[in-house]
Amino acid sequence: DKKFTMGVSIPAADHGWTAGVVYHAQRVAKLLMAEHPGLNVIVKTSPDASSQANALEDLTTQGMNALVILPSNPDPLVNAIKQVKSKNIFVTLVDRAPSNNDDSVRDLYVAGNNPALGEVAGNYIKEKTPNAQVVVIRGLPIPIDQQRQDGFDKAIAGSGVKVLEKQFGNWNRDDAFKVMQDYLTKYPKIDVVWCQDDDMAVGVLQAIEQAKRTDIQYVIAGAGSKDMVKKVMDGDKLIPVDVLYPPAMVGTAMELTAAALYDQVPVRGTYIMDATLITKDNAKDFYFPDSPF
Amino acid sequence: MTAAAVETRDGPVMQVEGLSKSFGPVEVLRNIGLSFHAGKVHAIIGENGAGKSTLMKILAGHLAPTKGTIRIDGEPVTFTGPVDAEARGIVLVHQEILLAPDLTVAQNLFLGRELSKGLVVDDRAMNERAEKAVRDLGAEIDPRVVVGRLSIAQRQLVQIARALLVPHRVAIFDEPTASLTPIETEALLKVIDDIRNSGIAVLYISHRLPEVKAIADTVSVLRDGNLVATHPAADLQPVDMARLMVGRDVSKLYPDRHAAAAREAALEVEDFSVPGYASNASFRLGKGEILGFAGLVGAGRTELLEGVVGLRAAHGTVKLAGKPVHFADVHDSMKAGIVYLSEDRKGKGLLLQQDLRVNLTLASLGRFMRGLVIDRKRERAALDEAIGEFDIRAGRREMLAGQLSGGNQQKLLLAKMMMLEPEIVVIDEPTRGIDIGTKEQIYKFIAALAEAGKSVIVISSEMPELIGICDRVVVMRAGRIVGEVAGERMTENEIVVLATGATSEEAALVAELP
Amino acid sequence: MTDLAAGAGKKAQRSWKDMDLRAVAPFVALVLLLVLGAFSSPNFLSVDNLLNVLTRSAFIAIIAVGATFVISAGGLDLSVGSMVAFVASLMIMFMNSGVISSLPLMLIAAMALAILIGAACGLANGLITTVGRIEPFIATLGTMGIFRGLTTWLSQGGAITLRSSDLQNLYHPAYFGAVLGVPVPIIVIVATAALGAFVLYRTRYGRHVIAVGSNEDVARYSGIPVNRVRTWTYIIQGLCVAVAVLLYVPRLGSTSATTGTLWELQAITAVVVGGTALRGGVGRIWGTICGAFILEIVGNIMLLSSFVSEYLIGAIQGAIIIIAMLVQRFLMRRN
Amino acid sequence: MTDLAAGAGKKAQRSWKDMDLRAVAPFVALVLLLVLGAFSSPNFLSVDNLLNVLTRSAFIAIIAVGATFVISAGGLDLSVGSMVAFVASLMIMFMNSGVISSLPLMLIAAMALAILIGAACGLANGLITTVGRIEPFIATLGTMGIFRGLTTWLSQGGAITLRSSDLQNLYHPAYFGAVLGVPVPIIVIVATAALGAFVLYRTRYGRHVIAVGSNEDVARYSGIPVNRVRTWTYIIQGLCVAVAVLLYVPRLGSTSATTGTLWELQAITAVVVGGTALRGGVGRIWGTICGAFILEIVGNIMLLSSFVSEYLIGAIQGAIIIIAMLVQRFLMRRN
Ligand SMILES: Nc1ncnc2c1ncn2[C@@H]1O[C@H](COP(=O)(O)OP(=O)(O)OP(=O)(O)O)[C@@H](O)[C@H]1O
Ligand SMILES: Nc1ncnc2c1ncn2[C@@H]1O[C@H](COP(=O)(O)OP(=O)(O)OP(=O)(O)O)[C@@H](O)[C@H]1O
Ligand SMILES: [Mg+2]
Ligand SMILES: [Mg+2]
Repeated sequence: DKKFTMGVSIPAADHGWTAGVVYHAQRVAKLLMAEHPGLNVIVKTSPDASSQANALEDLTTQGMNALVILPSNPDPLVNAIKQVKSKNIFVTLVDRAPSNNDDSVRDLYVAGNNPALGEVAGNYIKEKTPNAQVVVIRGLPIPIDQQRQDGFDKAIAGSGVKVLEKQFGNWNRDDAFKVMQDYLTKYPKIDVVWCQDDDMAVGVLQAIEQAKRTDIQYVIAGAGSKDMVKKVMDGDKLIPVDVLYPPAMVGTAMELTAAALYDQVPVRGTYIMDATLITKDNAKDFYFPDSPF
Repeated sequence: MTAAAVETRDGPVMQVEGLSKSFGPVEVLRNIGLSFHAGKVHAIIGENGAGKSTLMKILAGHLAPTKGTIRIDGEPVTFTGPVDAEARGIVLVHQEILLAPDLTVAQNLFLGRELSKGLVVDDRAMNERAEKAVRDLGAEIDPRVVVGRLSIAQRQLVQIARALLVPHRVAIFDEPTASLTPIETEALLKVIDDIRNSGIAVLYISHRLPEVKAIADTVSVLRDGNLVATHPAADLQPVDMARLMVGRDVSKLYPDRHAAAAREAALEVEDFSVPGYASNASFRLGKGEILGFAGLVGAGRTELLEGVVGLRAAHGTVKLAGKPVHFADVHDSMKAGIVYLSEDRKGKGLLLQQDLRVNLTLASLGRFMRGLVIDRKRERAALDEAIGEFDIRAGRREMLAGQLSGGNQQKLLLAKMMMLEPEIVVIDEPTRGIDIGTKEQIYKFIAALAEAGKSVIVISSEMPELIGICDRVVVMRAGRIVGEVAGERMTENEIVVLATGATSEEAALVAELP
Repeated sequence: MTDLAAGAGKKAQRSWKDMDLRAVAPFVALVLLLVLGAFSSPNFLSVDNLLNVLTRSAFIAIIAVGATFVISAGGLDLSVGSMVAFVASLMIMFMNSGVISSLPLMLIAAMALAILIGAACGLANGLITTVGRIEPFIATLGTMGIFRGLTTWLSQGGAITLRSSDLQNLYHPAYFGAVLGVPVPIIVIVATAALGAFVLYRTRYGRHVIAVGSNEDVARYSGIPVNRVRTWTYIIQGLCVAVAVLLYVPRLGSTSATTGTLWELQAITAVVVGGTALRGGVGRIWGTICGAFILEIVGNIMLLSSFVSEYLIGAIQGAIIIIAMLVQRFLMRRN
Repeated sequence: MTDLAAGAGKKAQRSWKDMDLRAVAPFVALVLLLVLGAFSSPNFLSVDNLLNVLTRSAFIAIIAVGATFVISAGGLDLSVGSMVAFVASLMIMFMNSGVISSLPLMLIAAMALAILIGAACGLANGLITTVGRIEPFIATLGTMGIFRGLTTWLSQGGAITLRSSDLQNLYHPAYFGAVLGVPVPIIVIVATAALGAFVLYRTRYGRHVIAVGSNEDVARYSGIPVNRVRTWTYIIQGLCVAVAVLLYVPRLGSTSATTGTLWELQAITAVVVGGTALRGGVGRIWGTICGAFILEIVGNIMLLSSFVSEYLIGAIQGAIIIIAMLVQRFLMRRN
């Protein structure tokens, strides 16, 4: 077996979804190393773009042959990734695409579909509740958030769905709780909440419960955390569906990269995963009770 | 107020034997042996930097001696700290003010020994007792006022009251009267007399030798860390004390001055007010003249002059050599040739954490520039020169200003401001805490300034000093200029009448004080 | 002599008046803000909204009471936010462990544990700054990293969620309940502040806290055990954090590695907006509470009104803090 | 007197020794860390790795030089991290605007603009703290919110990316280039620090900074324009931020609302680890640089070695900061 080193650079586990990414990266790293005795997989987490650029330098120092990177913030990392690629290292980019996402930046692109995450949610609302008044809680002001929002806006464009307001909840339950409380105070009638992320949904649900409001028909979150998937599985009225945005995609990317190293199959191009709508029927396929997320 | 039970024994209450103290390689006390007796006032005198405060700090447990023994009632003791010494009945009133500025007077008096009712501190009782303790010292200070708002003199009184509040057998006063005016001094001396009569051993440090003569039973003299003499006070006159301290005759404290004829005005101040402190003040300072400012504590002298030099918000007319000027800040007045030396040399005069060189040149760095760079060589040369000229006793050049003795700090401050080569010098309390030898030097220096055509304003609470060196004295009371004395009328009696607004008979009593 | 006495009397009066002004300034700011809120949105002055806002300011307000102690004594604690996450994580993990089968007993034990851990974290901060003699800013920046890191490790980066729904239901009223119409968190705020004010203003310890913050040397010469007093302020801070956690856990029933991020800055801001000086020597517990309310209300007004782009909210909040401080300075200078 | 003089000689020596010890402490810590690094990973001591680490410490190191000025003068600036984001965003937007067609000219104009904006931001901080008399902690917390908010608004929540790849190529060497084998950022660090040290130690202004930080009243009574000196420290801080931005933009070619988060804390930590006291009156530029290296090396060692779970990295970093400070205290106490 040939000796290879695969570097995996992912964001630090700073909220539920990224924690899932870390979990799956480590899970797959073990699997791959068991499968290929010559393969060394180094997983590194970084809290922000700048330190992720540092991590790339460090991984290069350690002589990696392939890089799997899920950038915390893609555009600021383009130069650093190009730097890696210029050393003839196989680069797999996961999830977050920079504005120019071509093969000058990476060899392989594996992604969940951010615009689709918004689009699926938007379409669901449009179909289920065509004249709904919706409040939106966004994540942090970074590009993936913008892509999701754009997808959502595209989906509901021209329909009767009306967005009352958008605010940032910072992918944080406490902030989402506050924002939701104030929405509830401000708007006497809200039909649907789109909060983009399962972590924030926790806060949203508590705020609704506390206000004892019955006008809210349902909340759509996203990602597919075990708690929310469980709710969908159990038929929770407020959480009828969840939009999948699987943190496991990093594992897929690592497997594909290993394949590129060992099997010499030409693995190149773009793999986009669906933003599947999790419903009561398919929920059990997406339920991982052992994952931290 | 002196609650300690007094045991009457024949032997001394406290003794030191073979006591030495070194800071690093510098020995500041050498082989001191002294004994202090109950019911006696023992004065310690000596030049600035002689080691008086250091000795007192050792006696009160603030510093540990390098060598030697301290005995209480004949038993050798080692203090673990000031609190330990206090528990054994030794209290010290520090030369510098040690009070928490954010706490009230009463809270400071009882700090670390609060009265309480159950869990709760008993503020009412503390306020009452504090008020009484302060009143016993002849002052009237609201115990609920935050100490940060008091004048230095008031803080000094609070500090004395604080020390006397605990039961004690030995009370040490390190220059308690340095920032007090005659009225408070009188009250304090009475208090000390009472303490003595109740059988307490009192140690007393002062540079005001008549005061020492009046109150002390025994006088010990320190010179350069050595004990040079101990005599009954009755055997010594102030002149003798001065000679012992300085090691030479100090016959004439004040320099000769010849009253000059009408001078052209260097500084004219008209209808000048510093809101909250002084109002409608007008005075005139002639070229080559020394003008005194007298008044009681809180009369607003400091604030008026701080206003004139641009350190405080103020309004009114200021004319320099006849031309109206406006000082937005003190930098402006410095450029115009006026400097002000603060009475608060630790808080406003010197950077205690920096070395002597940095302090000396701070106000006049412009003179030490070589292009963009400060010329440290010239700075060092200036320091050497200043140390010589002002006779600053510094163990070594790299010392921090905070390590100088109080008097030497004053000389350093004087040197610092003179680096600006000013035309007009305002000195606030120039000799507060200064030994008699140095005083003589400072007076000579002030006189020489005037002789050289510079003009000097001296703010002082020591009337003999004002009378001794000034051409005229302006008297302030409660923020207003109430009069001016010169020539024949320049007597303590006259000044006290103006400063207090009292009748001349009352004033005569005060003026007779040491 | 009479002259002197008269002067002293006048001075005392003057100082009382401006003491008042200074202490009153945050309350004036609060009232101004309430008026602004009333104009900006019709919903603002509704009882429900005001109760909501006060209730959710509980965490910051309670933590800030502890911060008032630390700051009055001349210290600083940047670790409180991550301490919240750490204590809450351990508390939930303990409840999930199920070592005690009786639910009420379990709850009580968990609460006691939280208090203990809070105090221990505070003690650690206190010892590092006093015995280790490291500047509080740096020492607590270090422990901030440590607490946050440990929390991330405990939660494996994810969330730690209270599993037993029975326990959750039992605990639920601790945040969502009300006594005589007043939500429990508001009662806890008032109780904590009252206790804090009592300790700071009426007890000997409180006096010593101020003395240490005002001038450490003086305190030492007065026989005050400076290090012990300082260390206790950090322990009090830890206890306040624990109390905040006791309210936090029933609210969402879960914590994550991001719980409490930046709460330290909010708590310090509340303390300073409330009139306590960062240099120490002054402590205003009720001002602090008022400061915490102000911070929360600013956010609330911004959400309720639709004046500003969601992108600009951070900028406006920053600007309002500065303006609030300027108003305070202005009020103080007017004496 | 002769006795005194003799003593003086000896004492002077001693004092130089302990001055040295204090100033040397951070360098000792750095060396210890290098040894630790060498043991923990074979790659650590490679020239490439060390150059990498030094190079990327440039941002914090340069910003921390400014912070040394601010802190020596008794101030504090929490806004630097968000100031980086703000200045970088404006700089990139200007370059994207294409108002100047000649690329080199455009680049020079953009760099000049960044410097100007940095200085202006610093000026704002300075005026708010000095003229507005608001505690620096709170004032700069406010402007931190403002800069961060404005950046979010400018970027409309997304990223701002340098569009012209020609411009990017032209600018690229400013971060990635090297002169005689030494990467440009390292040269910039040394140049900034040397300039900073010159200003702080050799010029009149530097002396004034230290005086203001030691005792404001004394400085004022000595005719030093305290507010002006303080304000200028903030302007210097702004200029240092701008210089860091000049290196940051070619490195990543893009910014977002999260650029520079928590850099302020890192910069302050570097300053303090380097031996400057937060209370003001002391400034150690080279110590600061050393502190910035230490911070970066800690992270690097942790990444290269695989000792610790990545969840614990934050905790270990916190612990190392505390240990570094304890080592310093220990060295200082030994004199
Ligand atoms: N902490 C210290 N380190 C080094 N030298 C010191 C220190 N404290 C005092 N000294 C030196 O010890 C000597 C004695 O100082 P001390 O304060 O006892 O003098 P003093 O007699 O009280 O003078 P003054 O009348 O001016 O108050 C001085 O030379 C002083 O510089
Ligand atoms: N910070 C302050 N706030 C309010 N009042 C003050 C403050 N500082 C001083 N005062 C008061 O202002 C008045 C004048 O001050 P001060 O005692 O310094 O006058 P002075 O004539 O210079 O007296 P001296 O120089 O003899 O101490 C006093 O009543 C004093 O208590
Ligand atoms: Mg003395
Ligand atoms: Mg005065």
